[in-house]
Amino acid sequence: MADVTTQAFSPLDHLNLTVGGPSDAGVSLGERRFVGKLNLRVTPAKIPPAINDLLGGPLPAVGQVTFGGQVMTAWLGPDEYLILTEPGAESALQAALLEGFSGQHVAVTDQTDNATIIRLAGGDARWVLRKGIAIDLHPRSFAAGNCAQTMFERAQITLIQVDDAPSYELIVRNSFAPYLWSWLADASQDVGVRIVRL
Amino acid sequence: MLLIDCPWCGPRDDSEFQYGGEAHKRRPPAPDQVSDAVWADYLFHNQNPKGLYLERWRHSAGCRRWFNIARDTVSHAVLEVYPADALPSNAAARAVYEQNWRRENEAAANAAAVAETTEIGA
Amino acid sequence: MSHQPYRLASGGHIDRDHEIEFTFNGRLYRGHPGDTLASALLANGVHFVGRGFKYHRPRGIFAAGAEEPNALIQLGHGPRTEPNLRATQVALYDGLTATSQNVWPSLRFDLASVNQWVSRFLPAGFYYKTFMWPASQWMRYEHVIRKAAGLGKAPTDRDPDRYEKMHDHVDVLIVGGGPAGLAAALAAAATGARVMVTEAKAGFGGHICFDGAQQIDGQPAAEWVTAAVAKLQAMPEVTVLPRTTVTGYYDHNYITALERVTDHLGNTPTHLVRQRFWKIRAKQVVLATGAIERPLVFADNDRPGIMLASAVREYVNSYGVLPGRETVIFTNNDDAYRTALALDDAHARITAIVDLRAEADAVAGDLVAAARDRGIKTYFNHAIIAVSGHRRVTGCSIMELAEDGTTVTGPVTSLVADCIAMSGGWSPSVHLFSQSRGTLSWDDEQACFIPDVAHEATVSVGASAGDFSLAGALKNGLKGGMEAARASGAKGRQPAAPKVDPVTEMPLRAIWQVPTNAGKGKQFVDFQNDVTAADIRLAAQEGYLSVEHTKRYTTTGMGTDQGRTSNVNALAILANARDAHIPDVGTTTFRPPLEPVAIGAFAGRAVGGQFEPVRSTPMDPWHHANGATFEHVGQWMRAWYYPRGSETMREAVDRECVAARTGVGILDASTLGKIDVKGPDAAEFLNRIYTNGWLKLAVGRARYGLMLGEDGMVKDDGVTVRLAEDHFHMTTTTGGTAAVLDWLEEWSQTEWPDLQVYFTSVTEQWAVASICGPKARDLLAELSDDIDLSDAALPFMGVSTGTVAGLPARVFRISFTGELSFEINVPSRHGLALWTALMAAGEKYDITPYGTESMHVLRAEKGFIIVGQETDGSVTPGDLGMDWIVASKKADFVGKRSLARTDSLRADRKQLVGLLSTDPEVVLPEGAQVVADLKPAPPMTMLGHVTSSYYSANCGRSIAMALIAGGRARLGETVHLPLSDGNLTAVVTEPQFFDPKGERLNG
Amino acid sequence: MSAINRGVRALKNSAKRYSLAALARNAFNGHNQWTEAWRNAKPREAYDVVIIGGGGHGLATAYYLASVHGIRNIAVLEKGWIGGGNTGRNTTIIRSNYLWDESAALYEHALKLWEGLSQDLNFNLMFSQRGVLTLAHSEHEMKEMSRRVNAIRLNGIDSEVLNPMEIKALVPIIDINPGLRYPVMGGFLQKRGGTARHDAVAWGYARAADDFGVDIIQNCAVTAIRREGDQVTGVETNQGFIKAAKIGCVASGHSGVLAAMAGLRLPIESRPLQALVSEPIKPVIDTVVMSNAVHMYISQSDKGELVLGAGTDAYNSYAQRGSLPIIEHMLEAAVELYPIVSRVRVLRTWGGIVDTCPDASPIISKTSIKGLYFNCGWGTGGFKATPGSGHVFADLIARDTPNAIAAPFALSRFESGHLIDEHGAAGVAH
Repeated sequence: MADVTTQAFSPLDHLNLTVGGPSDAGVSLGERRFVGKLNLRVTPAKIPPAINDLLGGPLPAVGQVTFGGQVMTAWLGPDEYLILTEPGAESALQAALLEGFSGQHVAVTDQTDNATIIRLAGGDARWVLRKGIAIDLHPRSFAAGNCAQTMFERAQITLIQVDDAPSYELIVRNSFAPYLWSWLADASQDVGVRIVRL
Repeated sequence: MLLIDCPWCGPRDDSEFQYGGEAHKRRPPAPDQVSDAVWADYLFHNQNPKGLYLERWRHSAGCRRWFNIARDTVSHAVLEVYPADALPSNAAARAVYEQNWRRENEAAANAAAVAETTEIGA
Repeated sequence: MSHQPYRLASGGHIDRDHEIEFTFNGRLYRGHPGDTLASALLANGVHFVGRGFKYHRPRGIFAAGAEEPNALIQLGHGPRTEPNLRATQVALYDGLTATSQNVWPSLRFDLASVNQWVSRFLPAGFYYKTFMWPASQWMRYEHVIRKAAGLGKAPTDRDPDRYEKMHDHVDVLIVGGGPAGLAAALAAAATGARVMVTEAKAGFGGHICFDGAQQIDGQPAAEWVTAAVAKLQAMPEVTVLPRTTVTGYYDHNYITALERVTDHLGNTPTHLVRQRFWKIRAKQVVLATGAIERPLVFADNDRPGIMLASAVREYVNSYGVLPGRETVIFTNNDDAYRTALALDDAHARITAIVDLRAEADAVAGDLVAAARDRGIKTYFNHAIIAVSGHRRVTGCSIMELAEDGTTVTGPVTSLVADCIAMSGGWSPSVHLFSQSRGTLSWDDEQACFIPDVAHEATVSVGASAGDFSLAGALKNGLKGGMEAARASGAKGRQPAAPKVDPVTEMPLRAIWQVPTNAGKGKQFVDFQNDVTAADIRLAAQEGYLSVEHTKRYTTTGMGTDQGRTSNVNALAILANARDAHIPDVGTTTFRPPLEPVAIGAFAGRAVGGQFEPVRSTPMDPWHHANGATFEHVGQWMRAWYYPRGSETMREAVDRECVAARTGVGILDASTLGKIDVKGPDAAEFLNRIYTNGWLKLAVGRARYGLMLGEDGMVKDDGVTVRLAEDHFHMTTTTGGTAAVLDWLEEWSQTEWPDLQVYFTSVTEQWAVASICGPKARDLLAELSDDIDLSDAALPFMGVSTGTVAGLPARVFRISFTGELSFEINVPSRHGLALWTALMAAGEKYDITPYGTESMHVLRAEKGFIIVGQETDGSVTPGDLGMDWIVASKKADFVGKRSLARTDSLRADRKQLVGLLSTDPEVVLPEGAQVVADLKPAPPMTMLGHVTSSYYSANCGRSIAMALIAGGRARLGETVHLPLSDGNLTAVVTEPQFFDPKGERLNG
Repeated sequence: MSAINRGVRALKNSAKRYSLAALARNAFNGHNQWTEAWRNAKPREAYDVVIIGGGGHGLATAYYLASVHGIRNIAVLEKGWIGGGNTGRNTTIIRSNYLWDESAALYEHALKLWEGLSQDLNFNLMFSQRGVLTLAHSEHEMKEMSRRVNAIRLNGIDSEVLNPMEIKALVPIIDINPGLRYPVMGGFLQKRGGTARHDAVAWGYARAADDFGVDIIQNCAVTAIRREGDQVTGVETNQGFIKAAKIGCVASGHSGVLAAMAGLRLPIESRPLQALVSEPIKPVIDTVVMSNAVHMYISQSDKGELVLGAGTDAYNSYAQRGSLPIIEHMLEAAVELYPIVSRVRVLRTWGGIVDTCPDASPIISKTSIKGLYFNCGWGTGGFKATPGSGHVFADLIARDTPNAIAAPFALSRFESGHLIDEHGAAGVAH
């Protein structure tokens, strides 16, 4: 029988990336591997308290992310959310959520393996992102705790600003991940890029 | 590039959206009961005004929701963005709706009239 | 600097401490950092730099900026060469090389210059009247014309430089860094608004930097500019972009701008892009784009040495270059007197000023008075009627204007000049305003078009609004900037306007075509396209009266300068020819880009590997490592077949197909679309979307479904599994994935919002390996001990969950080959591990990986369709012989009504049939057209075409499917397939070729 | 196909005829003998036929009504300047290599008329049969191409398949590296296809129609279509009422507006179609090359400009301008396929408004109103059809019944479902 944990590959594994780069690089680029991802579809008016407990608070408002302990929840649409968990915690949370909703019309779909998370961080991260993203990333419009679904050139992404470094997480369908990574690495040449392991 | 104010995600470039053509267009509730002409109306005949148009858009790169907008096809000005299942509240947009042959409460009457008069083609 | 004979001893913004070398037409020259190629050439006494497009007359440097029509050069060589650059915009760097273009063999001895002697045969529109005899010869004429046309040459290699895009959002975008633009920026920035200010040139300040000794707030104007720019640059919410041209003004204040990042550097640093293409969404726009000086239309006004008066002044004051040693100034307005004063300040000789205005109409102006005070000779009410000199102007003849200004009179006076500085007044740069769909109005007094009603949230200030005074530019710039900031939501008080001494200027005299009695000289209007006043009058004479007709017939305004210097003159001469008022003739619409932009800049990073994503599956590394050949399927690259050794495609596919039916084959099916469908009404929803029934499907069972468009045509197909009462796992075709999800969402949100159902894409959540063949069950049993694979527990169209190779898996017993087969779904991170485990365990069964080609063959053997191959948007289920899947008893489903239209019921519709080639070894070409009656030559009546065709090793012969008119009624008939290299024949059959009873599904 | 009735040649015996003698005469007298190409007519009270729309199709209709059918009492009403709509805004490509029999017949009819049209009209339209090459970039496109080429050939239309090496020989600037995202796998060439000078087509038809007495009335906007019962009686215009027994509507981009005036509904949506030209450069590409997969087509004009076209924008508009991404994607594709164009500069972009039909095929049809005819819905492909469109539409108006070529394009097909789906033929996706 195969060992499940060692036989897991991310789409970026095949790029043979080497960790490192200049210490004064304007941005760092890394992958957050196998973060649990649950897509939640529910009418937000009907949230049982148990769900708030699981997510560490109420569901996020439009364009917002909430942080609840080991769980981060991002608003995707009027009845759609993306819940990020520690790797491996998604199945238990999925079951707990379904139980918490107890028969309500909801969908909790495991998308952990559907998408890849690339983190771009550093003083020039916004500059690099603006090369491929059309939405306004100025702190007055988009700050830590904000999220948006949008296009990064040819790839559809969910963008989350995690902190004021600023650090961004770009969630992209697996088969677009190598494209997005290469694009970001190329677009970072003018400010310098360091590849990191997260 | 049009700037379209998605009711959920806020203003985004038109390239993030899918166009859905005429709004307030209803599928005949009993397709089997309508004539070929009425069915052709439903399938192919859209309003194509030079001026204010009530149309559907979907924020395909964002929240994936359908909604309606009232947009001038000449100036490209967007007068109103409103939900897919609502009517416009802007007066000019409302007037356009009222003049629409496909508007729900006239659909049936129109259907009969169209079936009679659309002896077109050779 | 003895090397640069026309360089003044002082003055200008050049770096005099460094001298750099460049070559033009192979000759070495010297200039300074801060020069343009044009200023450096002029410093070396080089005026004659090119030839006219049509007549190949000598042409010189004409302007000092973007409006230059003449001095187009080919820059550099090799892969970085660039054609059609204006020498006036090319920053000089060490080692720059440039050549004249469209001349042969050389600039001085250009053979095509004979055109100027036969020019009487080449009036406007002559192409349309000739080259028609004999009719067959046009292509030969055209070949010669094409060789003569064109300007510079494209590189012959790939562009080594890179480009990028940059998105930005600002409250106020200010276009233009002259006095009005800087004032606007200062006012807007003071409110805290997000402000961007762009300037096309390297330096800010616009004309105030070269207009001469002016003071702003008691300090020299240039110092005010430096301080203003420094202040703006220090503000965190302000972006200051020099060398950046706003090129496009699109809907809803969407603006594009081109920043030239490294063009002015000789060596491009590899980590930087050459140009950056900005895409800016602005809440408010302030246009401070200045104005362009108009030439005067007089005889032989195209000779090298004849320049715009403001350009002469700019070369003197900004570059310390003297365009000529003896200058005649020819003007209809006061501004040209600034040039006289600048030349006088530089101790240059001014032969005379020739002013079209009467002395009485001009003398009250401050500038005219200043010139008079300095003793500069001025001929009022005079016109230049002829010029001398061919490759360089040597002088001119002037005469007095008659009363009404349309003829000349009196004696001829000859003036010596190696430079004529002309000014026909100023045209505001309204191009961007016009692009934004603002309307223009005609200002009779200033004889120019000015912005009228804005279409976007935009305001024009300064010279671009027709406000030519410095005081006005500063005052209205501040006001415009402030109002724009407030309109964008910012708050603040408007700063006080800087103090400027007023200058009294007198009105110009609009004489659009300068009269002459000499008769012969060409009076050029559009210098780049060689359009003369006579051409425009001829167009009007021939009825091309609309300005657009005139423009297209004569080509005026259609050069690379888009008629910057010619449009108003052309319009005025057309108006005169039509006896109409200028605004009634209209103006042409300006289209983006404002200035030519490299195609590479529009492409940005989307070149090479970043042009379009290549999507691949989790198993892709294995396919590559094992020699697979790949096929393009939309954005995906899928393993096509796996040749072993020296196998041909046919040999590999034959082997794979046989293995799949005799042992076990394995296919990477991960690209199939997968949609999670969840909700109490999920079954009802599917029942409406698919043609067949879904309400009674048992949990844990799968069903094949066919989806139609509302037009009744087949849209997609796939197997859908019922995971729970309210939960389905839908699969779609690889190509249809996104469209089907959109389709479901659309029906759900807009037509049936009452149905409670959610859709979530899980296409890439699951990696899928499909194993098939008589040994498939044995293989799977090796790797799974918690899934009961018996027919009873997991029957055909059954579903089970468990582990395979220790990996969490969903196993679907469904088949696209007709063999016993299992689709094993695992989380995609484990896809490669699953595949590897199956390959290892399958070794003893001689497991054979097969690609998409074998998949196609295997399904064709069974007569299964592929959407997009057997269908093309015009095929109904009935056409495919799939009436069995259309539940006609259902009250409704999407597309049902269209199946009842008269055309859908035609008996002679194209129907899917099998075709067996008469020669079983011959594979009918896919796409071959089928005819019943073979004729010796086309045309022939076609019945339809071959949709799929393969050699089937399992059948031992070739097989094919075809869509043929009335095909079901033709079973057994022999048909013909006429091809370009011979004809084939085939017999029409049922479209099933292997195991027609489906007995192999159970292995 | 039988010989086409090209009608009486225009300006045959006219002093206005362009000839070598006329050229020489004018060269030596200052070009003062050239007369108006067409009269700028004022509307008369009544006409036998009023054509609404002074583009290439409308002017051609008038010309063939006059030259083939002998109907001379015709007015062409143009709300702006003739040829100012899509005639003057397209990428001038001419070809007839269509998939379906109905389309092939129509476009081949047009192509045969193009051949010799300069002589018919005594106006050099610069019709240049430099060949139109359509590329295939995937295994699937290669199969589609095979189907198309066989159909074209069996319809008696020229078409030949080229492999990448042959394509490279024909188009030296193309990149045939098989590693491209969309590699050039093959293509098919219609040698008789090519380009023509678009403005000249309008001017040439106008001048020739004028020679037969047709009134060409510019700046004449139709504001209403009048009828009595189910018979048209004339049109209201900004220059007054004009009586007419027959009205042909040929107003590409505005057909829906005209239909609404008559109380009709057309299955048409008006969309912007964008194109651009580069600065002129010395010849680098002789053939017209189209590419479906990457949504772009390219040719080089006689003036040296690269002419590039893309698909339509996705939304309805009458603004003659489109969105930037269409242009960006087209130029990305241009660099991908023709790497040397990266440093060539875009001179001018523009948009036209095209009538798009659900099946990407035109409408040439009578209507439920007697005497009212529509010729519209040409989408992105109208220019190439100009002579054929005018020829069959004139025939329909003159005889009040469609000929075999026009018949399949009647409005009735949207009820019956007998569509002629040519989405694949546009060269670019709609």
